[in-house]
Amino acid sequence: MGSLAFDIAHLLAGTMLVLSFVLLYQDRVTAVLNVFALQAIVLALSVAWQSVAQASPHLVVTAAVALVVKGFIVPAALHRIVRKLDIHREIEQVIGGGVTMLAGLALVALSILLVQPVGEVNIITREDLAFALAVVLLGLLMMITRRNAVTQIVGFMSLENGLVLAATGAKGMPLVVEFSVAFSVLIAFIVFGVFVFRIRERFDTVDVSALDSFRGERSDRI
Amino acid sequence: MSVPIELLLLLLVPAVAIVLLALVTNYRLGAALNVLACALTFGAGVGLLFVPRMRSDILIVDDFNIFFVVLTTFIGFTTSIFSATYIAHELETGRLTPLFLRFYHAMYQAMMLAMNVALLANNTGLIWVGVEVATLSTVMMVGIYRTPEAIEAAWKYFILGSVGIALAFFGTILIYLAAQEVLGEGLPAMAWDRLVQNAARFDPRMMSLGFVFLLVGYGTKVGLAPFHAWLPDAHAEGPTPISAVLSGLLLNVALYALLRFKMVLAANPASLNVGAIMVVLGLISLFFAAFMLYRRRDIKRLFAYSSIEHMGVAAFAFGMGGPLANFAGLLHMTMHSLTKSAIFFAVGHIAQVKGTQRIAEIGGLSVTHPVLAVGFSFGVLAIAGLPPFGIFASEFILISSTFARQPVLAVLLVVGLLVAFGALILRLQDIVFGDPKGPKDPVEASYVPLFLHLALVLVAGLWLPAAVVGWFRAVAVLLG
Amino acid sequence: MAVLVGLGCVAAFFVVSALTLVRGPFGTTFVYGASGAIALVGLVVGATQLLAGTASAVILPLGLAGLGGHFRIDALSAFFLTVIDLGGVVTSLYALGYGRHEAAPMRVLPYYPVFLAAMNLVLMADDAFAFLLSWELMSLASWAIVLAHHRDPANARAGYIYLVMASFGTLALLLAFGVLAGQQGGYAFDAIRAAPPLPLAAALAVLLCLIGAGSKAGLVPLHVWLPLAHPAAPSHVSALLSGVMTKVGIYAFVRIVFDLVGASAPWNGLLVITLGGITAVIGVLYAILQNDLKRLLAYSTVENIGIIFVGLGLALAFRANNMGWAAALALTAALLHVFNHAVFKSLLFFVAGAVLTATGENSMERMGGLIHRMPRTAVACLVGCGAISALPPLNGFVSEWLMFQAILVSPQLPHWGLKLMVPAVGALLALAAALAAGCFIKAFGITFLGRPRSPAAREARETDGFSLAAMFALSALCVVGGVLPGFFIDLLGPLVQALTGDVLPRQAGLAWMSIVPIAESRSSYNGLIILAFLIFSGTTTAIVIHRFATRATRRSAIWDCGFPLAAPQTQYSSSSFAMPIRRVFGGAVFGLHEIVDMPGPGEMRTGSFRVRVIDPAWRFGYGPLARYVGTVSLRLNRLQFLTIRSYLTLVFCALILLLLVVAAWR
Amino acid sequence: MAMIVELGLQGLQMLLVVLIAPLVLGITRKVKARLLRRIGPPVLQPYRDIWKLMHKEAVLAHNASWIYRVAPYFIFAATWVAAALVPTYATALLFSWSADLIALVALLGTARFALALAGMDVGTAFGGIGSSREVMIASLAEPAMILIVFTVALVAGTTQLSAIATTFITASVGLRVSLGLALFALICVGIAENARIPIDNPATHLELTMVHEAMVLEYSGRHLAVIEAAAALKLVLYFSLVACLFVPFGMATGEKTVGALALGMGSYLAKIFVLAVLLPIGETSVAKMRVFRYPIFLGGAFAAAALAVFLLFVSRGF
Repeated sequence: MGSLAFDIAHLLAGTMLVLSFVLLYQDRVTAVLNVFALQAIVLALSVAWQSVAQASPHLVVTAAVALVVKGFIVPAALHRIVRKLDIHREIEQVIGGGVTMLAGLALVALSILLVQPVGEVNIITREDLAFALAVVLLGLLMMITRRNAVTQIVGFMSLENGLVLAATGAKGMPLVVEFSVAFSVLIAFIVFGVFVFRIRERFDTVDVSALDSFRGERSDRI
Repeated sequence: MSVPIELLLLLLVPAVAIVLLALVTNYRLGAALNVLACALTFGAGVGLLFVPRMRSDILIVDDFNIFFVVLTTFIGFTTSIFSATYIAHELETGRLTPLFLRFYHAMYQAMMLAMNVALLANNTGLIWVGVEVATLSTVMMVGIYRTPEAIEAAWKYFILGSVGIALAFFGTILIYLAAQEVLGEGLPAMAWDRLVQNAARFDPRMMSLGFVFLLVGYGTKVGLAPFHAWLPDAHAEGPTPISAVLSGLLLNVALYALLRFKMVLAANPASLNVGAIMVVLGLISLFFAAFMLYRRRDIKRLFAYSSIEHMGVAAFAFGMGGPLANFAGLLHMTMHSLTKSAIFFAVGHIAQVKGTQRIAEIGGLSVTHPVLAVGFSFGVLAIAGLPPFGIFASEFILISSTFARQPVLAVLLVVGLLVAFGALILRLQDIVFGDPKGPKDPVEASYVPLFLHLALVLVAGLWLPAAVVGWFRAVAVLLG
Repeated sequence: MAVLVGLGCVAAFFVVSALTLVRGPFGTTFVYGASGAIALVGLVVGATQLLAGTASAVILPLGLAGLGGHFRIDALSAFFLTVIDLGGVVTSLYALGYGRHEAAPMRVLPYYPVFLAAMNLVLMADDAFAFLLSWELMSLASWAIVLAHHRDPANARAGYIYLVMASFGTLALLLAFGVLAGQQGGYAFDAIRAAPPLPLAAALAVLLCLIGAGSKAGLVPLHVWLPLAHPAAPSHVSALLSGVMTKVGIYAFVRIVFDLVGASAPWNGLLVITLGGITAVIGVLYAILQNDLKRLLAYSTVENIGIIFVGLGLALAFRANNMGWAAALALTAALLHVFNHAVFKSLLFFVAGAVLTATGENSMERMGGLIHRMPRTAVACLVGCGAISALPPLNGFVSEWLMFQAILVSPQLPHWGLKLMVPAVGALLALAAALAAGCFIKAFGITFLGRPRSPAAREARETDGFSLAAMFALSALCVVGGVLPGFFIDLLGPLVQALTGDVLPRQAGLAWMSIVPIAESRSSYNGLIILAFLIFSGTTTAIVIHRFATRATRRSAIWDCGFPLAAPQTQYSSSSFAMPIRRVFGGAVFGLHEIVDMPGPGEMRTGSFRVRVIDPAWRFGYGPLARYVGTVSLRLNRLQFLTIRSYLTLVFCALILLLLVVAAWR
Repeated sequence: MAMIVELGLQGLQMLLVVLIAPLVLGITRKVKARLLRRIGPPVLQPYRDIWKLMHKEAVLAHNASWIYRVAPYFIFAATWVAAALVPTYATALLFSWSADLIALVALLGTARFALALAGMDVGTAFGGIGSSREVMIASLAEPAMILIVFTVALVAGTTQLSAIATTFITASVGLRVSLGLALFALICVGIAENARIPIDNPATHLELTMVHEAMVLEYSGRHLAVIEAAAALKLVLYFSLVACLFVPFGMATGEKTVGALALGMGSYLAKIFVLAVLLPIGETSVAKMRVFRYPIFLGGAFAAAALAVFLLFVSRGF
């Protein structure tokens, strides 16, 4: 595989990582959604490129799924939810943006540190892997630093973008397509859940009344 | 090569049952069909014992999974019997509607199918699919009562489960990458037996990195602390049959997946010593659950925590490694799933006759329902590790063999077990003895599954069939 | 052969227990009758094996995978089988009468045979798994019976503490076996014997065994469950618990420390002796304070266990210093006391049960004058009290005397710690003996003598024939054991020989059937002649006076220095009897609080006097422990109430931690 | 024939102790009276008292049980047997080996057991006081006694009284610290056990600190006579114990020739007389203690005996 292929794959993966940081940085719901859509599109591109590079046409399906579902449908749906449940636009963060950024950088460093010494694995996959790992960790970080349901979903989805990136990066991995589909189903479930159960601030309050009524024996702790 | 008919049945029967049960409107017929399907699956599982071991790149039957297949299908079967009577009562009390019952039964079969797939898969990806589907189907059933608590529990389960799934998937990719370098692209690089055979040549770093993700991912399903959060609420809020299969089966299947990967790592001496990590996680789970037991007020949540405790013990055993400890771990998994499901059967009866799950409102069971009290007490005593029940045997081997190797760890284990013991007996006495509280109306659900399980646990505590011992020994060696 | 019969007995017990579930004919009479018969068979098996002195073993295809169930009866098991099945026989006999008073028989009947079976099985077990399994089964069955009267919260608490302590002990024993079995897991006892442990391992095993067996036997400070659980059970089971099950604990100690571990360091003996002495004194001091008859007996069990452990510790020390003959003496003393205590403690619990059913009262404060209402029971009780107070010529004195003889040879021990500790323990034993006498003067005097302190006591009725038969059988044993101790000592010969490699001189041949543990010139005792002397001189005095002086007797009112008070409350009560002892030892041993509320002159309210005594083991040991568990669980309990995000944070942190581990590992 | 003689000698000792017991009591009383500048009753008064009591009818409370009636004889018998087993004028009598020093202590314990029960039988406050205090005193005195036994037994290498006496006469035991301590302890214990001042006052009734008299308060007639006799016997027993253990000289140890026996008899009576004179002197020079100071008194005895034993355990030289 030529160095051009390598460069392009690298570039795309890098772009995704940068976009993860942008996601982490954003503090307005709509902006977050748009950035995510962008990341999904980049993912689709990278997957498509992998399908070319690895000469494995079935990856095109994955790319298409990523593009359609995560690039357009889900962001649109989330936009709708934001409007319907009139979630206030500001996202309150658990820890300050600066700290989050630093943590994110630390995570990237960690993931490179982890993947770098990995030996015989060919160079593309290794680079991709580092980026993918970073994206995954950043997604998780986003999930736990945001109090807002929608942004948490976005966090999960960007995490899952990282997975798909890694999966497609892994040469000739079977069932990748199925996996991507399965994940899309999962995401659909989550979005559906948010919408049906009218979850506003946090995942774990279905309804404000639920808070004091229950939450695992709170009512009768000693 | 030909796939034996039993194997196909194991997968086809539930698959067909899903569709049928989704269509059947009459709930009695549905329950009956559910039992029938489970019976057929169980039969197929037993039949599998008599076919020669086989493998393909997708499916495999070996000493390890064949036993768990039988166990899983068996408990699935008994639970379906229990569920049939239990659900009828739920319908009378109006907590469920026939429509939801159709959904419930379909999901039940979906879960069985998923677990069978996970157990029989000879493919790291397929097992992942199995566990994920099993999780999703149980999520559906946990939330089936649609009370705020139930939905919250289901939601918590769902989110944490999804994150777990994602991480496990990343781990799977990493293992594949490690294997692909040696075994080339495609299915072989994901097949258990090939992985184990060639693990020595894999890149140890990649494997270790992958295992960490798998540990967190599948560990969430196993319910190891600190990944346990979903488990207590899911057990407490779902229908009791689901609590039984969650504790009895799903945790086992997740641990089974983890063990498969541990085998691969064990085959490569250069890789990270995951045993230590598992020991630490096991001890954390044990102590955490043991102390949490004291403050429980909800009877089902109580035993959910006890499941965390026992999964911790099992993880500890496999972490210790060595033929004795691994043997103990396998025995412990088996005994725990049998005992715990039995306990949940009893708890289901109790909750139905007393109309509550709050321990404070249950008392003097031995006065109002002597038989039920006996069954329940035996279950709790067994889970607390008292002889002559099976868990005593496994803990006996584990503790004594550990003490000879790592005295400090053994002492820690003993302390944890003792703390948990104290809590369990305390609650047991609250429930079974003292002045009777609550209604006295008789139990209409059937006691058969409860006492069947208890009998099995009792026999296993006194005598194990040579075949089972043989399988366990073989697997224990593989687990390193 | 013998072991097969023994196992058959065990199986039969289980059958009986199963039959109780079939209602109808298989009621109280059947269960106790059958159990008694089976126990009799077991008794015969034990006795014959003891006389034969041979071992008989079998391996059943049961038990732990790949291990099999090893069972064996050697001299040691045979002796304890004799003790335990003797207890089983008389208890069943007693229960034939007493059991009828049980309100809810189905809470006792199914478990009673299982309890007996488990105890027999422990003695026959010859591998670690079978041993611990039957050991814990024993605890379990007795726990069920302790909770027979479960509606009383105190009993529930007793049962809870009992089971937790029992499990604690089992785990300690499990660890002991772990260290003995080694990494390959040779759990069969002969495998353990074959591979003697290293000194450190041996010491560890002895320590763990002391904890495990001691917690079952009631060694201070592991005794806390005993005075709670033993009285909680129905009286015949209390007799089994106190008189017999504690002996199983002793058996475990002897079996593991003397038989399996083999040679051990002298300081092990020192430790055991010290604990034993402390146990003896603490036990009897608390016994004398009790007002509840059965609790008094339970505490006195603690005392006797202490005495036995002193003997065992001496034997250990002697054996460690190659003084076989002295070890034999000490071990004989200990084992003889095991037998004697089993006899008179069961007897006394029978009496307590009879009194309990006759008056319906637990507290001695509401008894009195029962010697007029239940004369036969009183006689049996008097014999029992005399025996347990180590009065010649009864059996209790013989073992105590042997114990002192063993202490008197201990100056020859080279070990300095022992040199200093043994005489101190000797003094403690003497103190315990004197206090025990006082304790049972109180028990008998307050219960049977004086004037009735409650209407119930005034209306009490003599107990039934079965109970009396059991009591008198045991009383007879007390006398015979005291008058002809030589035979019992000879019976112990083979077993002592096996464990210490030496044996006492044969007693049966001696003139006048006296006993001579070491040498005629050194010490000897003859209960027979003492008894003869007592009878002779007593009767002569009586005859002489009645013959040559007057025999005139007049009944009249109590004199009491001229101003008798009619109210029976003016008698000395149980607590007032104990007052001097309480004062003398109070501050030191008991956390004693005497709360006196005396109304001032002209006040109309009633005065009150309350005594609160807290066992130091509770104050410093178990109480703080329980509180600690409580606080920790409360702290941790917060984790039940977090939000999903926090849980995710937990997962995230764990993941990062593990990744860092991987990063650091390479 | 030899057997007859042996039996005769044993019987002689039994009779001897019984017969001299009241006399010893009389002597102590007389001496004490003289020390208090009183004439005092004649020395033989105790015989008369016992004789008189024996011929009075016994008055029993209505609720007195058989224990109340049997106890006196039992107490007397136990004390008598114990006294008969202490070598007085000769060692190695026929039954001397049937009980050693420890058994002796236990026999006295048996007697005390019966006495305490008798005190509680009728159910009066005084009886209760007496019994509970007796128990308290015994619980302190008996350990001390056992330790004294240890001391002498360790020195002599045996617990047989005859053997001990023989060793102390023949072997060169010499003066030993431990034996001195033991003697002191034995005297203290003896005083406590025999209810003498400063522990108890045998001469009074209705004193709230009384112990022994409180227990026997209800007794009358022949029962009282037997109990008094037993008390006197006990005093003699302790005298002979001191004599046998610490001044065994003159005892007929070897061949029992008439001369040896006569010498033994004479020396024994002399020793007893001396002790009987010494006791009241000691008594009159101290004052009665309060009940709850007994532990200090007996604790002193216990400490002395314990010290003796420790010394011996450390080295036989002491």
